[in-house]
Amino acid sequence: MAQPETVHGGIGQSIPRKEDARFIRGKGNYVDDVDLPGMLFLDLVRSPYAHAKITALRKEKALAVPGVLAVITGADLAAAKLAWMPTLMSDTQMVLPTDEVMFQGQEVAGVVATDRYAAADGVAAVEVDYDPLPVVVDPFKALEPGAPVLRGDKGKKDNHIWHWEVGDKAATEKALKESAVVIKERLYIPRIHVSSIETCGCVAQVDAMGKLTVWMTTQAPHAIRTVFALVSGLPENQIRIISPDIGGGFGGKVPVYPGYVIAVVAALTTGQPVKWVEDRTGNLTADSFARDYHIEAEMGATKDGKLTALRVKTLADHGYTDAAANPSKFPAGLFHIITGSYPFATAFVEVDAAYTNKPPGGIAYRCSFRVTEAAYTIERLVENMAHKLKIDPAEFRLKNFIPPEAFPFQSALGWTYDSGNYGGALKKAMAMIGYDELRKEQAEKRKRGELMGIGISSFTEIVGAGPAKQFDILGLKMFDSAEVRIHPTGKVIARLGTKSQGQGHETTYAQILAEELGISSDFISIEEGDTDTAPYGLGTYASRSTPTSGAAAAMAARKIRDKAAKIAAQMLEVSPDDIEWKDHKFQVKGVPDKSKTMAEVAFAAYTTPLEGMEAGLEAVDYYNPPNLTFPFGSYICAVDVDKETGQVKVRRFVAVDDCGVIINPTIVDGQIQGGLTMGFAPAMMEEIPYDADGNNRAGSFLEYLLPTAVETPKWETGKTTTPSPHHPFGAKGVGESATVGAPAAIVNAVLDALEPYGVTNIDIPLSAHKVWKAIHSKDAA
Amino acid sequence: MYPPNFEYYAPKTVQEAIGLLDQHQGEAKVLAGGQSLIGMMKLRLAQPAALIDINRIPDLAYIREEEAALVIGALTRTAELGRSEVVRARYPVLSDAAAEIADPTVRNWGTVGGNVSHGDPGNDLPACMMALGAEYRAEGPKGARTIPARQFYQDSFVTALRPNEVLTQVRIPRAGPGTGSAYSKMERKVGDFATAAVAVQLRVGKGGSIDLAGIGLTNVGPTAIYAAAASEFLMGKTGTDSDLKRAGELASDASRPFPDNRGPVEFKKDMVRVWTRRTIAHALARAKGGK
Amino acid sequence: MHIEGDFRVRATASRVYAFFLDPVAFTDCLDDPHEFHAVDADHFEGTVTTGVAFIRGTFRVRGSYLVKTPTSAIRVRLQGTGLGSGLDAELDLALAEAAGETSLHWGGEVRLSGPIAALGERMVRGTTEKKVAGLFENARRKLEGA
Amino acid sequence: MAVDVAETPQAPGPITTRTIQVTVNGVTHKSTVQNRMLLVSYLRERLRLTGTHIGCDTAHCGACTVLVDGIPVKSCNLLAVQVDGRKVQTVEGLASGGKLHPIQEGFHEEHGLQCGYCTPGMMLVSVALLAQNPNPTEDEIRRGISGNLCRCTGYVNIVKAIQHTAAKMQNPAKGGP
Repeated sequence: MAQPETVHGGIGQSIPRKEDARFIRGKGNYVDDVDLPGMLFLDLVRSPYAHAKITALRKEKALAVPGVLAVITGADLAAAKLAWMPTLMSDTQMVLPTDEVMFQGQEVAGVVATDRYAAADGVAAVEVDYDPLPVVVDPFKALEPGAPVLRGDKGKKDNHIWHWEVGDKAATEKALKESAVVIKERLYIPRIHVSSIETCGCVAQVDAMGKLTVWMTTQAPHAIRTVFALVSGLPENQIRIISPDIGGGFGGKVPVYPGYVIAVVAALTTGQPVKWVEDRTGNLTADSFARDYHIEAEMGATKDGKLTALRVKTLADHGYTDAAANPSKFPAGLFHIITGSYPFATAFVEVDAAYTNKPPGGIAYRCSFRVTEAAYTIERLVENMAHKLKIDPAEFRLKNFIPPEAFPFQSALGWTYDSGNYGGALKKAMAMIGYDELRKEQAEKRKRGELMGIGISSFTEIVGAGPAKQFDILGLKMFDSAEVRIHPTGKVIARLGTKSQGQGHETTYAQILAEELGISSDFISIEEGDTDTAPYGLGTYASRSTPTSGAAAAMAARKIRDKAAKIAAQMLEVSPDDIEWKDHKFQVKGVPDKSKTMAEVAFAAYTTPLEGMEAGLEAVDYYNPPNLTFPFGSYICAVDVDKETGQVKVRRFVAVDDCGVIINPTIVDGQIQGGLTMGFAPAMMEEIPYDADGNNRAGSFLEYLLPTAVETPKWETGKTTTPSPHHPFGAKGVGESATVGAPAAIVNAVLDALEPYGVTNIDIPLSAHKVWKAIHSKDAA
Repeated sequence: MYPPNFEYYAPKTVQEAIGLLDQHQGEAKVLAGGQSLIGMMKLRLAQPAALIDINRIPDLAYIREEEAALVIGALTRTAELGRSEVVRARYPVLSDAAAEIADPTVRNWGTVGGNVSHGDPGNDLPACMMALGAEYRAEGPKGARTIPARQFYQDSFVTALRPNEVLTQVRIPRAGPGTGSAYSKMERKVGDFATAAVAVQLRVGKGGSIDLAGIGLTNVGPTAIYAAAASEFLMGKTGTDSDLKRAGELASDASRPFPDNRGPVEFKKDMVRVWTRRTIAHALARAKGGK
Repeated sequence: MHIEGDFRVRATASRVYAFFLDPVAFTDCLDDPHEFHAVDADHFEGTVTTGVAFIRGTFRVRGSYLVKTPTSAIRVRLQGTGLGSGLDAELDLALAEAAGETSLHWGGEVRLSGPIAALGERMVRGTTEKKVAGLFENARRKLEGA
Repeated sequence: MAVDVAETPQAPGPITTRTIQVTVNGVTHKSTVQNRMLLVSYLRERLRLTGTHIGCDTAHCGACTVLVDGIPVKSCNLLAVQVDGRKVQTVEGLASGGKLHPIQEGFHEEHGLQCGYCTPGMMLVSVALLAQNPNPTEDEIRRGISGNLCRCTGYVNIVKAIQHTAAKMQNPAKGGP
């Protein structure tokens, strides 16, 4: 063939997803669909109090409920040294309490019964006496002298967990002093919850050989297996974690929750399989939260509008234990990406963490380790600085961006950005939305006293954790893996260490392998999530699948190609040096019609004697990325604000993303549209507030406000492509960019609309009553 | 979340239902759509000993305009109310509200009778019925009686309906020429209870002045509220901007909101003011033949 | 949520004081079905089946007298659990006798937690106030009746 | 380890039951169920039709949506006894004779799903929407599916999938594969 041959389902093609076939038929296999003979059901007694001593716990009435088999308490677990477990940040967390509850909704006891209804009856029949204790809700008050000390069990004398800092404190202070203009903002990024539509759950089974199998809603099955082995003392070969279809993860299915452990204990004690599926209230009141950062940021600039320095002081509310899902060396995650898209000469960031009577967590909410907190802060302050200097915010950014020729770029806080063209993305977004016309319209509306605003966010992400040198979780290095096997007829099975929760791995990984192996993606099966079959990996979160396992898949395919080239050489009776991989097949250099396809080579690999080579055609790769990847984008949002009611309407939202080389454009668009919606939600609607008594005020979807199709803006998306220089095929990862970048654009737009009132900040979510208050307090003044 | 055990009855007649209620002496609940009740039972906040499912009773689902009144059967689904042509044409306050109750799927099963008798101040139809001057037909062991909507709501979940009575029909005085009505609901998202919501019906007489006015408020107090002073104020007015402004202030004075995630008291009172003014304007436009 | 009120009763302060220090006597003034008994001089416990309209359940309640200033002041703490929720109250009773009458001011904080708190104050305030007022009204009748 | 375990579970004594007859996806079932059994439990656990999902327990997310006599309802907020004598359709009943329903093709072709958990409810509510309004505007579609939450897609491709299906159902030739 003359022109280069494209392989069906290769990189860059928008093929429909392979996994859809089962989902559209209602044949997905989620944890709650697992049904085993003799299976029992676990339900949990939860604490109504945020902080209380348990003075009595009586099981009798519950054990008398028809169908109830067992009631498991903290005392029972303590006897087996299982009342406490380690968190991912090496803090300690209760599985079940022995004497004190630390937050409302905490698991207090487990009831095991023959069906869910009986289990619920049993939960209602467990009698617990509490003596309420003083509640610590505000992290600032938590650190004041005389505040009740929550973790005396750890020998602590106060509620301070850790202090972490990075950057040049003295140089930053000096630079700020010398800056012509300095602005300062206090930003609170409230507690939110990922609320995947599928809650968490598991089915635990111990077989006759004493092997424990747990079907679990987890994004990181291999790491979970190791943690279970370390906590329970069971040999790791006797533990099998299966992560079946997952109904959304977004970071919430990374941690180990008490319910999982109690279910395993229940299976061990009853000798029967036990299913635990939490209800939504349990999910919202006890599972890992995200954000909850109280940020104070200062930014300096010259009077002609060049950014000089950034200083950030943050207090993190971690609840009663630090159960954040961060790499061990980074207690505040990758928060120090906070210098964003700008070449600050110097910067300094410090974070302190505090205990409060709230559930533990600190997971990502569709973002890579505290990157949203960072991107929100820098893009909010850059916007405020532009307004302060009376320079158009777009012009201000274009003037300050790290220029394309500066990559690889060393940031003031120590990151090496791989590649970028920030001006290109912003200019494209401005063209798409008609930036200049919008500004004209806004000017006219202002004359008429109408409130319209335009906001920008030009964020830089940091994903793909990560280089093993810096990145580990509980000591487990954050490489990831792929094992690729070509069958004699040229069909492929590949297993990877990650786990899809809707991202479409069964399709995109097949596309990577199709491109690398010259085999149609229709004939490539992808498997993940079974620790007995898949190679070890750290799992899917932090947009790391494509940068790590995706890279591993390509590398494994290339290892296979190296061997296949030798086989092809034998088949074509030429020297391996005369073979080249071209147009997805092995060709004799300069003789295109003398060639072998991968399928022909595969057949030979199993059917003909190979000189100096083993039979078969497979390879494994454990990919340790040389650096992280740095996706970026520019978003522009236009809003109208109802002056009287404070209601905000997002009229338009243009998102231009650059995630490097794209594997499947349709899937990437889907990831961005979903990510934008999870950026809009916390900006406008979602929050888990606590009252002074520590009551969770958003314990159901009546109060925890997930946007419907009606509230969700009509997203407009665009792309630029700047490949990653160090990734095997130039990809960067895209799952979270939009969630990271969107909130600042929306808030900036609303504050732009409120400029006549001189408002410089409203903390998210921008509920009508907060916007109303901002307008009216200024009206009154 | 799973409900506790209960007895279940599916009577075929209203009389049978009343007998069952009477015999359970306040421990039974009528099950119509159950879109609020079943949720509370799953939370185990409501634990009735028995449910009396009235869905098997024929002829309780209808919307008829009679000579003097629009009559709506208790089992009419709120989605049906939203689709009704006669309602849209002459009682649009109900179509407006029906489009805002919970979400489209819940409306397919939730009923008009359930919405008006549940007693949650967040239900949308009570304020409408107050604005329209509706009456509820309550049937009990001693026969039937009618209760004006404006006197039906006593406290959160506490109504004038006796434990052994079934609410079988809503009766709304027929809207004559020159009548216009509207409902505005400020909500945080689809499916939410109102931050504040206002129902208005008024009639513009021959002389061009208002000779009938009713204003009801949703979720700004322990019950739905009839804004009497604001309604009376409008009588005889032509509906100038200042009339509307004043009526808004009077309605706001009548509200007794509690603070919650939707906002503080002063905000909610101000929203009653704003939305009353806007909703009267909308109703007025409709009265004058606008859309 | 804060609740308070006043009432006057034709009885001496010492009688009123004694009455409210008898847990069985004053809990008998509850209109809702209940059973209470004294544990010791300062503590009592029992159950009451109560709620708002059809949102009803049986609460296990433990009570303790925190302040007992003869004939002038009582502070009682009530801790209840039911419907998967917590219902805690600390009530202050201030007594003053004048002309054979005793005026009593009662007030305190009622703290809700769990599912009932989630329902919101709007749902429970009215009924709570009615029930507490009812309790004191019944107490007045008993004190004057005898 | 030591945990109090009741000898053998007592048979459900005081729990009251009722016998119902329900036609699910064309098959009539006669079942004795607890009065309190939710329709979603009946479908998932008794009939093992696990395509209907539970998401929120409070009738907000719509993952449990099924059609009762052709009308979308939230099966986690309905008792099984309430559908006695009625017809229920679940996602498993959409395809007929191995042939996918156009809504299933639409969701697949327009990438209207990601994790797939909300998808059965979304498709069923869409089928009912298109039956009432064969050619809905984007805003009518968005309002029509507003009883169903999706956390993955941002709804853009769900709306496209429904528009795609509407076109295909009105003109199978044009919309067809």
